[in-house]
Amino acid sequence: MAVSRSASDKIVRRDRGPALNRIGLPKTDYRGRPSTLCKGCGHDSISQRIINVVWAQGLSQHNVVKLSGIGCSSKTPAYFLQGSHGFNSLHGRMAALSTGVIVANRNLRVIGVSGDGDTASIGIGHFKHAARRNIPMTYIVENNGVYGLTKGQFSATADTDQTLKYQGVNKLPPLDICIEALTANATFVARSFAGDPRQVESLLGVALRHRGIAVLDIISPCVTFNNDEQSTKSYAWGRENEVVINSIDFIPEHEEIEISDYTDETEVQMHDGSWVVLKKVGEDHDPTSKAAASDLLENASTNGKFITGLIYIDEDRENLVEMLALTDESLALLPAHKLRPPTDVLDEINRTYMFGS
Amino acid sequence: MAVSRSASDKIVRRDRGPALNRIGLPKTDYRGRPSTLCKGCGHDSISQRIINVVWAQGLSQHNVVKLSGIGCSSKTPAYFLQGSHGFNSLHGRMAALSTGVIVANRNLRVIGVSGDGDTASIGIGHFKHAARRNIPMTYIVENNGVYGLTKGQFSATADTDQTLKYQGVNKLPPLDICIEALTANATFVARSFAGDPRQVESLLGVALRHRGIAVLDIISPCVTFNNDEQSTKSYAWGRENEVVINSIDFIPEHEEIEISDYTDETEVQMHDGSWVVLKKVGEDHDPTSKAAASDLLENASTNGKFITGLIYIDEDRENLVEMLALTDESLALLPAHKLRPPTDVLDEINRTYMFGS
Amino acid sequence: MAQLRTGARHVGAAPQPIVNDFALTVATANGTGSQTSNLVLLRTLFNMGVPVTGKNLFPSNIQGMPTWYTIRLSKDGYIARREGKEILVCMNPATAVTDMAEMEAGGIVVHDAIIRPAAIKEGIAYHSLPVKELIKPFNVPTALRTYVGNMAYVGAIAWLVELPLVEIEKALSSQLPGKEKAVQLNLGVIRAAYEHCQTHYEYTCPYRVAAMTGHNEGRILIDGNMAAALGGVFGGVNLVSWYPITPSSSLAEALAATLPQYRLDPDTGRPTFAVVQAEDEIAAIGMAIGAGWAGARGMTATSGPGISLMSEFIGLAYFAEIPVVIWDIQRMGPSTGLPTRTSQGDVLSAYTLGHGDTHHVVLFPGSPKECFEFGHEAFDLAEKFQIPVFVLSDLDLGMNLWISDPLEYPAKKLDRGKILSSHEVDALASAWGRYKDVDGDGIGYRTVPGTPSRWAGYFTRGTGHDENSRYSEDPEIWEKNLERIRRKFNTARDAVPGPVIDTMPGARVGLISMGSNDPAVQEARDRLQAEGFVTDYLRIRALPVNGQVRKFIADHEMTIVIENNADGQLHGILSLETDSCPPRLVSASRCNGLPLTARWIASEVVGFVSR
Amino acid sequence: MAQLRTGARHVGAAPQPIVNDFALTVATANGTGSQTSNLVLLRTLFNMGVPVTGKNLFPSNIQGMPTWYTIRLSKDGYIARREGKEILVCMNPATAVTDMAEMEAGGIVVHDAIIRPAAIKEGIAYHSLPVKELIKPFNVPTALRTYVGNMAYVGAIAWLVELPLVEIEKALSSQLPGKEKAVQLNLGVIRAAYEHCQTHYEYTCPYRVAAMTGHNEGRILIDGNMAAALGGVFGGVNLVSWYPITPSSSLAEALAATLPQYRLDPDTGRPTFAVVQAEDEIAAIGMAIGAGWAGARGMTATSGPGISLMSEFIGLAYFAEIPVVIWDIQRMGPSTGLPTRTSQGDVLSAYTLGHGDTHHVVLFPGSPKECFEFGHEAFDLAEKFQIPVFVLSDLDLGMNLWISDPLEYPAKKLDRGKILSSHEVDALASAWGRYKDVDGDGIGYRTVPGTPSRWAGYFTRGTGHDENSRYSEDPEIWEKNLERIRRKFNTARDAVPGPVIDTMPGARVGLISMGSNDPAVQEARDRLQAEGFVTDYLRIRALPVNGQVRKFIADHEMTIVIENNADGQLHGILSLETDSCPPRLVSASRCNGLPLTARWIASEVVGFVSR
Ligand SMILES: Cc1ncc(C[n+]2csc(CCOP(=O)(O)OP(=O)(O)O)c2C)c(N)n1
Ligand SMILES: Cc1ncc(C[n+]2csc(CCOP(=O)(O)OP(=O)(O)O)c2C)c(N)n1
Ligand code: SF4
Ligand code: SF4
Ligand SMILES: [Mg+2]
Ligand SMILES: [Mg+2]
Repeated sequence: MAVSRSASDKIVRRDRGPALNRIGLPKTDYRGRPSTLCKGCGHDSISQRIINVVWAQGLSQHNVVKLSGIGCSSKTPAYFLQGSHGFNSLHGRMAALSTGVIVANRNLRVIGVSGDGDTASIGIGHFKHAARRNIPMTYIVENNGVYGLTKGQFSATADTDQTLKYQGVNKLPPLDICIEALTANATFVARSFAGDPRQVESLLGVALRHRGIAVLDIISPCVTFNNDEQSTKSYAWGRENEVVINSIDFIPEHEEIEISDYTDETEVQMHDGSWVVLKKVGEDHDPTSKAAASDLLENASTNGKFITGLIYIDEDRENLVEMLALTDESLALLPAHKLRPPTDVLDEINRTYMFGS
Repeated sequence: MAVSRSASDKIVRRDRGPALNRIGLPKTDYRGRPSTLCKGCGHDSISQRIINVVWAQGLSQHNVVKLSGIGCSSKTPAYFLQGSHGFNSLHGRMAALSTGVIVANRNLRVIGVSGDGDTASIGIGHFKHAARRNIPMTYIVENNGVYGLTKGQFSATADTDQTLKYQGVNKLPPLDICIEALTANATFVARSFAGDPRQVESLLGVALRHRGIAVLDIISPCVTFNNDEQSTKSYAWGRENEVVINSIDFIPEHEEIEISDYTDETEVQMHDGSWVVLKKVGEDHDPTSKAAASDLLENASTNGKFITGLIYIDEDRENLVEMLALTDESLALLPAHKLRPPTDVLDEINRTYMFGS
Repeated sequence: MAQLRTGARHVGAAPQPIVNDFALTVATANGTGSQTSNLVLLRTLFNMGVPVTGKNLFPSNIQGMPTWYTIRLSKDGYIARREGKEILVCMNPATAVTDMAEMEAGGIVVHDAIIRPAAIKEGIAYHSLPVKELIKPFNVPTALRTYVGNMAYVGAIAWLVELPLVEIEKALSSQLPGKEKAVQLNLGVIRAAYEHCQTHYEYTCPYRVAAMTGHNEGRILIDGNMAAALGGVFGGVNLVSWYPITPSSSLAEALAATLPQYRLDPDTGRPTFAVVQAEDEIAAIGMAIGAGWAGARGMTATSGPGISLMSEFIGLAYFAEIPVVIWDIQRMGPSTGLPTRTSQGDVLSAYTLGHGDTHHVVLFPGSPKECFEFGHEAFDLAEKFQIPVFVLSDLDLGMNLWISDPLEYPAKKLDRGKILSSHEVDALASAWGRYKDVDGDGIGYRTVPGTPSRWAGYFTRGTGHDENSRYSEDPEIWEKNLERIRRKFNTARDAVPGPVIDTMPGARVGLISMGSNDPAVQEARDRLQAEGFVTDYLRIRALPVNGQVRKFIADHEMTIVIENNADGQLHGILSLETDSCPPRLVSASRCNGLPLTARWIASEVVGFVSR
Repeated sequence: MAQLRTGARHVGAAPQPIVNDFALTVATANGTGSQTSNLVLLRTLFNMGVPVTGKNLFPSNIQGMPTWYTIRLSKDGYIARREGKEILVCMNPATAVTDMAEMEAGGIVVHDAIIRPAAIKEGIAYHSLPVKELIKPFNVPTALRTYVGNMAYVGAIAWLVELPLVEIEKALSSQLPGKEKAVQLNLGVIRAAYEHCQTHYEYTCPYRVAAMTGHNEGRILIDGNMAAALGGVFGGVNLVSWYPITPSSSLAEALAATLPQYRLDPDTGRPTFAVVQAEDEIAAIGMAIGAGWAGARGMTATSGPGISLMSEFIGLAYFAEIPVVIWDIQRMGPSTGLPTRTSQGDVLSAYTLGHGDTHHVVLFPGSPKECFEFGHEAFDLAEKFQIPVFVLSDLDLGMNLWISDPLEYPAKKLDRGKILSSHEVDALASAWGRYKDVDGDGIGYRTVPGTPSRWAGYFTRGTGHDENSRYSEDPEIWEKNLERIRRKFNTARDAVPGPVIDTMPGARVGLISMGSNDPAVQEARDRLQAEGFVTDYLRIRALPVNGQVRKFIADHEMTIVIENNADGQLHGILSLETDSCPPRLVSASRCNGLPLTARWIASEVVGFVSR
């Protein structure tokens, strides 16, 4: 497991009993309620990845919130991190909701789960503007190319000329979640595949430490409505065609590791001081260059290539909370005297509008 | 005037009286009601361009419809083509409305006018999906980087770190209308400047003949709220910085002109058989290559370059009406017998659900 | 149904054996294909002439959650939902305990052998069905096992209530058209189960099915959404722009399936329609309104959340006077609520949707036949009055199969409303004004884009405008315009489908209801009558109402408005429209996700009267 | 104002000279800076102690369209709008003809010399003002000419009605703080105009202004939107997420301007608030709700079209029980309507916003003082009841300057509602359920994200849920939950701002109204009383209403609900809430974009009574 390889996680294995994480909790504590999704649904495997990573990083669940829109994908926050606050909100509106949550409490780690319909169809506007604002959150799109919960209509990420049982042929070109994120200036753009748990976990591991918005476009097959092997959203096609562009090594801040600059590696220092080492796999790509990221994605989409990995990362751009220069203390937890100015202030105000002033 | 240079327009100048177009009408017929916009507003000059081009092409106003959202820009359809049907609809919804109009009557020429707030803020979702559907229309964004009608708030295309009188500083990166159109697979993407009437008219001339959606991002200064010379949406900045990438020559179908392939030219055959000859000005760019268009725009936005001209054109992709294979006859004008199947059809249907069947 | 309702008896009061008068509930998990088995049973009964109704209680997920399908047989022709069940088919271990606990003495339980009844109840017969063993011989591929296994209970029921296997085979074939192999496989399992029962159970079931006549002949079995879609097909719909949402998706998908069958241009074979799946509900209604403005027939289908999102655009269509048809297949609100449960909770929203002063025409189909009828009539009304027209159906009527009178071919020709031809507008020239009330009915004359006349063009806007549709902030012009729109609305009162009134001699209490409540109200009135309490009944088929409703209320000592929502929304609207208030006009409303039942309605009525 | 209202006289009935009792209208084009001149006049009068009111009738564009500013002086303290005007300042050639035609005998017209009166009317004094010549000596840059030119009419008015120039200078300085040069330039023009009049007009104007006491002392002159913004500042708002729309933008912009002045963290100097301009209204309300869910105070400000777009999200907040405050500065609907005209047309929408069965708490501030008061109280109510709270103001109250009692420092401490600390929730452990009605008031206890307890987390949803917020499709659970929410709503009836009742001995007719209508209703009652007709008055300050309203209606032979919309929306709501209908409870509603006047109200009342 990519993340567990990094020492930060301090997984303690005792002779007897389950492994405990940094804060002494077993993984079972991080589970959610039983899933009601179809057996084999890609979304369930992503839920498991989230459980693993949050447990491995030793985060306290009460510092994490789970937000989602509406859809099978958006149901999943009920199925992981039972100890965290969660909100299964409205179709396409998760990004807007998240913005408010983050402003209210900057000290929460926000994990947003959405679907391709939720994000690319009804929610595309909020998605693009959340990226512009660089709101500090992990934005996961569980992308299966269909509307699962409403029984298999085409979504905006469905393949051109694809045929679905009750839907006929889709003649429209797909929207590419990663390209949309990038053109809106998202500061972390990655693509992965529910069938590649190792990569999903390593990307999640970095995303959770990212300064701004981390967009993960995870191809997550819908076994009930869109798992035909011709579909680019199927397990079969994914396994056949996945091209991994880089692998991730994570080095926590407090470790004394000196980074020697290999040609086949890129190091990125995260906002919290830790380091991410990206080992090139397959083709040459610099994930810190927006131009390179844009070319890579354009090229992949025109040639129907299924590239996965960390496509773009920028740790330098301010996130929304920083732009607003909010108090370190969460606004939601401020004491009353910081919320209401004293009497004399109002007297002064009245005076400026008062007769004779 | 770019367009009038092309012979198709058959402008007849008689010894006395005003010039008449192909269908024998003077330009004054194509005017609208008096503008209520601020003197010097870029939008008014664009209205004049539309009047000139539609008149010069000799289009009948009753075959043209004018659609818009809400904003100063969206008011302009009242100020041109008084003979055409117009609809000043809802903020951000012009694209959705247009889709319905086009399906209802495929034989109309649809001119849509929107603003940067109307398109890039509240309307971005419909805009992207209209581009995906390649709806046959001319989609003009009168881009001034502010909300004019609500008195000067920042829009989603405002410059990063720009300061406005009552609004303070904008810390967010802008959305680029052309990039957004391109990533959504629009088939005609151009940028221009209200201060460059000649170019606006030549681009409009081609856009009106385009097969699918023609997106024109026209920088149109708001003299009241955003015309400070530091603003990339001001007249001064535009005049200073405009970099024209190509000039357009239009050759109507019925003319016997043999096209010799100069290296500094690109010829594109339009769906109606006519030809567009793009002469390179400034740097080398192939507007028929999506990759090239994407690079050009990415590069321009990162380097703050104000490039104008026809950035991308694709005459091959089917438009929505073609995808739907609609009757040539406008659906809105079909006779009753084509709208209601005969009695026996219903009898047959009843039989299939009937007791004993 | 009138001829059948005479001599209605109450369930339970019947002598042994009980023929064609009991209810059967099948408990399974969704996504297991049990729907096929259930529909085979329903169809078999329908084709045997038995008045029957099937209600599917399904969860808001795709696979594995509890689902109940209740089939009610009523020789007296009552097709409303009914509480309780005499026979339980128990295939879902997850709910077995509670399902069985609900059974009352005299009941029969058929359960999968893998389920062991938690507690054996007095007076209930339990039949264990070894589904696994039964299908073994057919060596079915694993994927299909549960699906095929569900056929076992069909066989068991067939044996218990004496369904002829030939009828079942017929139903099976019509359920799986052209799939002979599947039919035979399923039939094999049904037979196996049937024979298993014969050999293992010695027991005679009091509940029997016998072929009967007098009710189903000439009737059809169809769901409201399919009927509504066909209404659109025959209503000349040109654009269906929609966004998926339960329980309305099947309406749009039925249009997508049937339009290509019946609405290709006879001359060119090309579509005279378009079905566009929009990016959201705002786009869906926007497209439909664009089509309506341009002179075509545009519609959308949605449910509660979509209605909320469409508010602004509906307000525009109201004020700019653009025809459009909106189907709201109501589900349980507020908010996302219960997507797979029925309700009539959008009545007030639909009637007054949009900010500012607005009111809309709303139709309430009460049967599949009316879904079809209103499906085409809605377009005539929308174009005649240049307005948005809502059709409020619900999950129960829309997604369940109902026995209905056959669909009736429209009596009237299409009414395209006041549209001026190029000659007409040329003749009027500058005298024409889009919003002039020439005829005193509040309805102006419009032109559609493309009309070849230099006078035809006008500028539509959602802002204040004068008779010529020019922008105006003048107070008098604003007031005059709103008065005309109100006049138009009043004209509509007598043009929309009028109420259906059914009286009983000497009734002093009136009942008012709408939509899918009709069968339950009818049944309740029979029950009450049997107890010597007569009622009159007015079924609202549209808003706004006309004088008949006011008179009906005036003519009764007390009128009770019965509806399936929490706030008594229709009651509120009628109070204001007819200036009536309690105790003259009272509200009996309930909303728990289930269709109303005759028993509840009757008890409410008795409650009010005995107060 | 009570002490002043005694002895009210009707305009016109006054003896010469008419002191502090006339109206003045300035007709200009917008974008010409005339607002400064108008406010200088208003401020001068206010500071002279004259009860005064200014109504700006501006167009929905930025530059060049007709604008009228009416200033009413009323020594008796009436600050409602009034029909007619005694003095007209005519600076806009485009509207000069109609503007002048409206003048009645005894009127005075001051017009720019470039405008030649079309028809000289009997009994009207015309004064031509050579603006161009007057400003020549000051050689003003072209860009500023019209702006500065507008100061000329200030000078002319000063001369006509005898305004001391010192007072004008004071007003000018407070209008242009720190811009001494501009002040002097403008003052120069004013003087020039004043002297021009002295030398060229020999005429004594019957209308005079005299400094007075007894009314303005201790009062403030402020617009409702600024007062509302300050209410937010003192209400502890944490997030203002908004989308620009007239007439609400100035509220959000006032928050953006004042929060940094008064709400920086005393310890760190960093903001304890955020103002975020969203991409649209759906995002605006979504952000505010996100903040509310996370335990902060979130609000948005919008107008009609925004309310429509927020429907779905408001329904979620209602059903998931999340605090949020929505200011609706009402403008004329339906649809885009008249963005710069006032109305009270969103009452019904706000009260029942969202599909399904919903009802919301709605507050109606009647003065700037109440805008401030409700501005902070709305947050307490929202958090106490865990609901969306609407505050319905309108363009007239929000954007015009009103004389108001000073803003009162909140008497109560912030009420954050039932939020469990980590210790409290630890103590309860699994016994805690988010939607349990422990106290019988229908309000559950919530935890906010970040609460350090393993028991604090819960899962919020807009779908059906049980007491522990777990998904449930169970009919009983659904009904129980809705009953609790209704119980909560009923608890709110006596917690929201109660009605203000003002009685007159022997009154048998009651008047009910709300919001910005208050001054007009008060004045109308005085007029009626002067004619010997006494009325009682109940001003609704919030929905839902409590027993007092029911009693008020019961206690009067007839109660008339007065409101500024077309449908009588408040009347409809009150009818249902109090089971009252005509003729006991009748509706007097009007909506033409202008604030209601005493004259219209009085005539309506007389009309009803004499029927
Ligand atoms: C406003 C609104 N419109 C429509 C729906 C119905 N709906 C529920 S889920 C869904 C689409 C889900 O697709 P996606 O986001 O891709 O999630 P998936 O189920 O595929 O994981 C839709 C349209 C809704 N709940 N709300
Ligand atoms: C739903 C809705 N929200 C807000 C408004 C208010 N509004 C009118 S125009 C406008 C912005 C216009 O900006 P833009 O589209 O850039 O046009 P411009 O005036 O700059 O030409 C806004 C927010 C509205 N009319 N409708
Ligand atoms: S329908 Fe598709 S997306 Fe939904 S749970 Fe089943 S497999 Fe997953
Ligand atoms: S405000 Fe700006 S955009 Fe609007 S009309 Fe004036 S100059 Fe044009
Ligand atoms: Mg999906
Ligand atoms: Mg703009």
